[in-house]
Amino acid sequence: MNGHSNLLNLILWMPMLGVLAILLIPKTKENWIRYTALFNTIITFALTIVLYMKFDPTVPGMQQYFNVFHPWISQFNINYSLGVDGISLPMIVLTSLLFSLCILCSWTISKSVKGYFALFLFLQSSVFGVFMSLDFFLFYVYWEVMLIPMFFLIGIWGGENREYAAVKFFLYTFFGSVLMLVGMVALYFVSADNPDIGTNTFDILAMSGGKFTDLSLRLFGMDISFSKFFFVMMFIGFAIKVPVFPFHTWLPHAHVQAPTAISVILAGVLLKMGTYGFLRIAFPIFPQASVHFADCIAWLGLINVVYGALCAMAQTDVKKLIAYSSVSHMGFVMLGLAAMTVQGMNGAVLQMFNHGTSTAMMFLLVGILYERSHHRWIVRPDGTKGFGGLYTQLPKYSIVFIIAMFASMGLPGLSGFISEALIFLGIYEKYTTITVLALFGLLIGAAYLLWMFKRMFFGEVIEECKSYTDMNAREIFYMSPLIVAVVVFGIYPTPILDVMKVSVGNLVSLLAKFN
Amino acid sequence: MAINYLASISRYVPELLSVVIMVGLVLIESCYDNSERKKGFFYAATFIGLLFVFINLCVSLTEAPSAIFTNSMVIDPFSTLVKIIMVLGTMAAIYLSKESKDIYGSLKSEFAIMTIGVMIGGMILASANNLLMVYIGIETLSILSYALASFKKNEERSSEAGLKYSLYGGISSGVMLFGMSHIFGMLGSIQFPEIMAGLYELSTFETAVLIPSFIMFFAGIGYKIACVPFHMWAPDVYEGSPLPVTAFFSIVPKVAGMAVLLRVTMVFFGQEGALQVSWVGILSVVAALTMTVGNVSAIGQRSVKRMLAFSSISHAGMMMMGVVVVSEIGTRSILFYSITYLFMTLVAFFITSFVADKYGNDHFERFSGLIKRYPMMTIMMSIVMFSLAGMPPLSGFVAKFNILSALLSEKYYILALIAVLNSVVSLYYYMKIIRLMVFREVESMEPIVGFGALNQSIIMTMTVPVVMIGIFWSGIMHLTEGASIFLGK
Amino acid sequence: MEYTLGSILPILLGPFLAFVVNIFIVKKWTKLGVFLSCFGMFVSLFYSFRIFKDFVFGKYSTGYYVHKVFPWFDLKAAGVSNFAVDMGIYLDNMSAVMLFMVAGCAFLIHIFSTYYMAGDARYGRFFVYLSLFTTGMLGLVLSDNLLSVFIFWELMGFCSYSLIGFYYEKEGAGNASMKAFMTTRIGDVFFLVGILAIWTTVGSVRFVDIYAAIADGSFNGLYAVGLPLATFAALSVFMGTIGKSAQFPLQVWLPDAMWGPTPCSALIHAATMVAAGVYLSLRMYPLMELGGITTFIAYIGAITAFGAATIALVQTDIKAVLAYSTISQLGYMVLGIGVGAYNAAFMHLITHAVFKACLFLAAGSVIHSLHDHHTHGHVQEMPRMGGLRKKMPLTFIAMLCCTFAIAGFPLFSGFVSKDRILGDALVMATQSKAYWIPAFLGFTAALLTAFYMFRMMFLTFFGEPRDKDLYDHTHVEKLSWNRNLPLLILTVFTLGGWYSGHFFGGWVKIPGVEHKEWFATLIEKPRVENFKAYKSLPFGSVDTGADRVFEESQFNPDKYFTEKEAHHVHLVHAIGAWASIAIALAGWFIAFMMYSRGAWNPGRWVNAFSGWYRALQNKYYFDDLYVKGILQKGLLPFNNLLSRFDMGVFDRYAVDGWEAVNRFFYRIAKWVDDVIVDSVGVDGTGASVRFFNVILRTFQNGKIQFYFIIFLVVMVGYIWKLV
Amino acid sequence: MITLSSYLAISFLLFVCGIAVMIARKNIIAILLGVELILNSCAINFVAYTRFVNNNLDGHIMSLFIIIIAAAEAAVGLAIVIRFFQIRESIHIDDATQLLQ
Repeated sequence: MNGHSNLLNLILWMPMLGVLAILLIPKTKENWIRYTALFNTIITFALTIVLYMKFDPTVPGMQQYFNVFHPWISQFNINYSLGVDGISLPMIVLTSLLFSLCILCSWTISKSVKGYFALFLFLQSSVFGVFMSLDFFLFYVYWEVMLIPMFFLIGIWGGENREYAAVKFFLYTFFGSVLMLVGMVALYFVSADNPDIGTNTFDILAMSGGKFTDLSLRLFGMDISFSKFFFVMMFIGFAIKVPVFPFHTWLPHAHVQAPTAISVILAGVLLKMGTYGFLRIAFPIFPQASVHFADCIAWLGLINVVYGALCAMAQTDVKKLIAYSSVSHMGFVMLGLAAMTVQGMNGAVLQMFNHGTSTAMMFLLVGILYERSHHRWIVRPDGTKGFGGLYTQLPKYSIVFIIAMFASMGLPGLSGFISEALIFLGIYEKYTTITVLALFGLLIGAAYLLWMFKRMFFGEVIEECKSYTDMNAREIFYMSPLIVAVVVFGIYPTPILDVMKVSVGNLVSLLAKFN
Repeated sequence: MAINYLASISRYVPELLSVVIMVGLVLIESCYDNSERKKGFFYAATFIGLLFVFINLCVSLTEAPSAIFTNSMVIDPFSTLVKIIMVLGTMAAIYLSKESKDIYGSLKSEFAIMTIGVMIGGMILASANNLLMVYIGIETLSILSYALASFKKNEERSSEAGLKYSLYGGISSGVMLFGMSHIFGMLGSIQFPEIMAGLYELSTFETAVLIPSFIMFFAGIGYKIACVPFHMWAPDVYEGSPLPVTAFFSIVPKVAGMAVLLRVTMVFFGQEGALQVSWVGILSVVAALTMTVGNVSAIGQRSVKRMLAFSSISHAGMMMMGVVVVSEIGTRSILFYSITYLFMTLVAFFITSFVADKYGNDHFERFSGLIKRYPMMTIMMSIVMFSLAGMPPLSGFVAKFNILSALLSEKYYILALIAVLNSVVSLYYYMKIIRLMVFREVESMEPIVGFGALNQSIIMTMTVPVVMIGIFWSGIMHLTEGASIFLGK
Repeated sequence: MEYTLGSILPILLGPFLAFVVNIFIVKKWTKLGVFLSCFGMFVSLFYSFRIFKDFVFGKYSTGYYVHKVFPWFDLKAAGVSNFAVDMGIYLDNMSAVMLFMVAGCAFLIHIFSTYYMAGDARYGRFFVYLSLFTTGMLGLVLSDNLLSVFIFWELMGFCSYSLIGFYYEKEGAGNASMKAFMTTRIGDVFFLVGILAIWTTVGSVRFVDIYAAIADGSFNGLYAVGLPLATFAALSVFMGTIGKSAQFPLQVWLPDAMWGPTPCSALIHAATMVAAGVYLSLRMYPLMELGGITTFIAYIGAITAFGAATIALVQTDIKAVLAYSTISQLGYMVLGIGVGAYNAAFMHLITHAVFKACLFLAAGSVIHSLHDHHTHGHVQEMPRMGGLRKKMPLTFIAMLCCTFAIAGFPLFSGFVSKDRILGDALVMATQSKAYWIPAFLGFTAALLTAFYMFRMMFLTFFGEPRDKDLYDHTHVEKLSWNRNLPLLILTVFTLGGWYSGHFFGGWVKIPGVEHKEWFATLIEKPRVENFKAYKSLPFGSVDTGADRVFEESQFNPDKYFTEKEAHHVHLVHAIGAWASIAIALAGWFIAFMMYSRGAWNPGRWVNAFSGWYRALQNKYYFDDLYVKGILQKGLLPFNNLLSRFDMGVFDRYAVDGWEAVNRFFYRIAKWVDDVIVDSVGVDGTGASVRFFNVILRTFQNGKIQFYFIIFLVVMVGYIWKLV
Repeated sequence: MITLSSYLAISFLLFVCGIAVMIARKNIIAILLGVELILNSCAINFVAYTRFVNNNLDGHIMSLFIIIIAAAEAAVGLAIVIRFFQIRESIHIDDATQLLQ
């Protein structure tokens, strides 16, 4: 089972090594800690690039070459099993990229630096774990472990109302994941009954392929389809992470309260874990139920798109606005997933990546602004302007902001467009009405962003903005990879599409069997 | 015959040793006057003695099961493991009492003696193989507990706790005994194996008549575990008792009760039939209720001790889920749960106790900003709280996972859902304390006396299993798998 | 001519590379950057001209086209999908002409901008946007499929956003740019729907494929959202045109677009952006026809043409007049599409682009000269001008020629194209009653056009200066190459002969010049059946032009008609032509009487029609409706409500609610207890605690005997249940 | 003829009496007495069953132990009551309501 390469192991544990190193550095040597963290994430990023280079895009499914497999708990047939395929690879690269940038962006953190960076790297490792696990149990462990650093990162380094946000985030996600836990254990026990599997297992790949289609379970004297019941369980678990309406209300709180880097990670990476869960677990294991519930997913996706956009429009807090825009954008991913066509699915995965970069830019930019202004009001509660004339005051910043903004609203030539177009193309035939309505979500998406931009950037410079300084070298430095990504992948998405299309195609053909 | 008894005694060393320790401690207590020297000697004797018991139990863990004293007791790996847990719990509780200010200085030695007594009761319960032994065990456990509950003898609340405990104990042991007497009457024996054999020969009518008796029997055990609705005494007693006592109560009697419940269930209801259906039906309702009531009540608490007490009720409910499945896998999961629960609860109570000693109360606010003063302790407490809530990769999660897998292996989907949703609820109040410790500003920077280097290292040592069992639990699984219940045949 | 990568792509790459390089250098080396931009544009113009030459002077065939494809990205997975997205270049007569026009206008506007923007603080940045803008338009024209049309289309939207908001210190610029982007985006969204509808039906969005699919009848029998699919798709695509080409009811953004610098207005109003919408409709004409929405299109066009012309009557800002005239002229083009005057509509697009570019540049020239010493701003208000023809004669001449052109005076380009549209509208009206209204509106708008354009001329250049101070400070026009050359060149092209082939309407022959109706010959409706088996080749392979034989086309205006019909059509066209001439003169005459002679007092008219006047001044209240009515009264309150619901209700009750539910059960438990036993010894610490304790007591009331009761009740309950 | 059912009836009566005492009486000592009544009813049961149904010693041993343990329990119980009385100066059960939710 083991492949020839230990690369995944290395990537997964490299941040943990960083955690250890940071723990060993004395508290007072703050710069040492920062540089260690930075160095560590850069190495990790380099490793993921190596992974990308060595990746063979023609292989559908997991790449045997990279597989890592060690028995862990023999009694439950739980294994430490890692693998990578075309769906997880973009996510892994995105994760390592964003984390290294976020280290730079957190350079100014001054409250218990040691704890911050240690938790941050810990978070990175657990996120990698989620994207690499091939064992459901391992997946679940990482999925949950990730909450702990997140809880502290929001709760300690967050804004005024951080405690509430942290608790809410934690409880919400925990609620979803315990439902997933039930599904996971139930699957374990029915897996032995399946002749294709033959033994109790947590192996995601072994369970994939619609092997539980005919099972049913009795609840309150009713026969319910096993796969549908547990698909719903897992759906809730993943949907909370995405977040899908009506499970989205933790997100605005968490985003507003979290420090910049954490918002970036939250929106850029953690939300993707939800949709990744659909692609890796819910869809392959319960393809028939997925097809059955595709309509619901599509409608929920639509609600996400429109509802998120409408809510975003009403916000007077920039960060909250962007948080809601994430809700809206993840709705597109859900739409793409619901399409279950090649275009839609590829579009969804691409959108996961692209939203990762563009929304990260937005949050980073808001963070940069916040460092100068210490508030985020577009319009203060008393009706006065929070910002004005930033275009004049911060020219470089404004340019970057424009790029991020237009990438986020899906301007052709920037990254969001291709993925959204693919999603729409994928979903149009099956759900014409939904597509048309979702396109209006796109329209509203442009409206709230432009409106925000107009209110903050145009016009005369208001008095309090006159002291703001433009982006410094460090800030430009960490924005530039994202700018490049947004532009390059907007014009030429092939580097990402190439690695994922075969894997996605694999999944689509599986789903097509049940359609 | 004599040889038989001798053989029996050779398997009975831990209990006997415990009795010897207990008696010896009484002697030490009475022979020496109150001096530091006595204190040192006393505790040395206690810990060394209990360590011997522990080692002895560990050694005998692998031995083949056997019934001793004319079948009145069984020594099987299951009971041995339960005893190990109880011994560890007792040792920790005694250590806590030694450090705690909640126990009057003059009574500290008595605490040790009594807890060892309770432990002996628990040991008897764990290996009880007939109704008499169950009764004796429960009473040994209870009567000493009454005294323990009213340990703060100058305080009204404490003595009220003891009073309530004893009265409630009285009625429930009476009811249990009444049930036992009818079981005995119908089946003609008090030996478990014979009862088991007799049960399968009963007619449907006779079975129906027996059911009330079993329910009465269950009431007695349920009272010991403090499962809903026989838990009414527990909050009052937990609150009124001194903190080390509460810590002790939430481990040893619970584990012992769970052991006997498990044994009774496995012995009497191991075979499918009308009896099993009704028994399991009751158990599942009780388990679900216990968990839910425990959790919901814990949310509203101001005092950490009370919160932990309520949470121990909900954990008991969780463990009962493992009984519901009536299978090896259930036994295994309960044992696993008990082991992890032991460490988690101990750490939590230790830290709470030291904080409470400092301030005179253990309200949540006392934990505010603990991370500024004692980062290590805060980390330990956080780990334990997350573990209690069932966050991976900590042992609490694995324990819950085991229970869950036991439930789902028998396809109890609804129970499983109730169980996991309860752990969400529990997360809320466990998180509350973490929130206070980590996110809030510190109240005062005064040092907490209890957190000396030794105590800190002990707490850390006890936290190590909480983490390690969560990650490398194959070994513990192996241990619990081996510790199956010997049905006495 | 060989069509290779090297001969086509420089058109696009010229401005694009200039844009890319300029991003980095223009701030430091402004002059170099500006030069690069202009040079890039020149390269583009050069290559465009080569193609133009090949198509118009070389092949001279209606059927000639070049189609090149190269892969962009694909989602190919073995056995699952064969989906690939290709980009391509499609050149036919229309795109060749369009390319030349766009590149030419843009180049001249670039040159003019070096004059107009020279002193501006963001001189360099302006050229960055300009380059990108031109790239967008050129890319759109080169596109072979709807997707890339959409991409460049949106790119232009972005550029227009940036250019309109160029003076970002001004609050109004922010509003205008946002308005422009959002309004056009409404159309874009529909356009995207149309693209999706076509893509999923045809399996491709290449023009050639769509034509082939129409010929094959792939759209027949399909429905979407209750409409026939062709109608649905055509309507959606046309909505894109409505947005981009500022047609009713999305015309509101265009007048505000003058917030940008004047050269950019010239670019938006003439060569790019608004032209793109009409161009798209022309490209998709077969679909519009199939969808049966031509009548609808005609109405939209006519309403726009008429409505905008009426608004232009009352504008006092010189650029606003021009802006509304643009909308009005675009209405003509759309009307042309609607009445089937394909050729004329496209010709009007070209002629309009030229004279409108010229008009805007001239207006820019005027505005730039008029410097207000009090406000330190440029003056755009016509009431403050007057008599300027002496100060800036060259500008005056240029503007006059353009006014003749737009008013439809004979010999000028506007007459040629507009007259044909109106003529065809009249023909349609004689055939179907439904077209009477568009035709009538079209002719009325022509009258209005002549009137308001001459009004503008009279107010600006004739009479006595009304703001003496301003006038005196205005310099006499000095000749400068980058100011006057572009104007001059554009003015030359306002002559109708360039387009009709006859400089004097066919009555006067210039010896040695071959008179060819090249425009009417070469541009014709795409004949879809020709595309049933089309051939497109990837770049790098040998050009297919060689092995295809294209016959040189001959001018035959009657090829669609029978002899009898042709007679009728000629008659109607003649009537239309004379009517337009008469109307143009009438318009001039009224304006002359009102504003030059002062014989008729416009104020009286204003008083007589004061209600209308107010409506016109408020642009028929469209802005009010959209901004106040829909946005401020509708959408934003709804959003606020939703947001409040989300955080206030939804979050509080549905999510935080679980805690409340817990407490609720907790309290029920307490309440039940209170019913069973009454409360004794309440240990309340405060009034509220006491209150709640009295009301909500627990089972856990501390009374041991109550516990016993519970114990027994439960047990008896169990027994009763099981036995 | 005294049959098994007579014993059972008596013991059940005792049991019910014990319960009733425990629930109804407010005197703590009386409640402790109620416990004794219940225990004694059980002892009677055991003895009766041994006598009439099973001819082994199990029941006798049980009842002996019951007696012993009842004594121990009573002793501890009384000690606690005394303690309570010393503090509270009352043996009324309703005075023991300090501890409640």
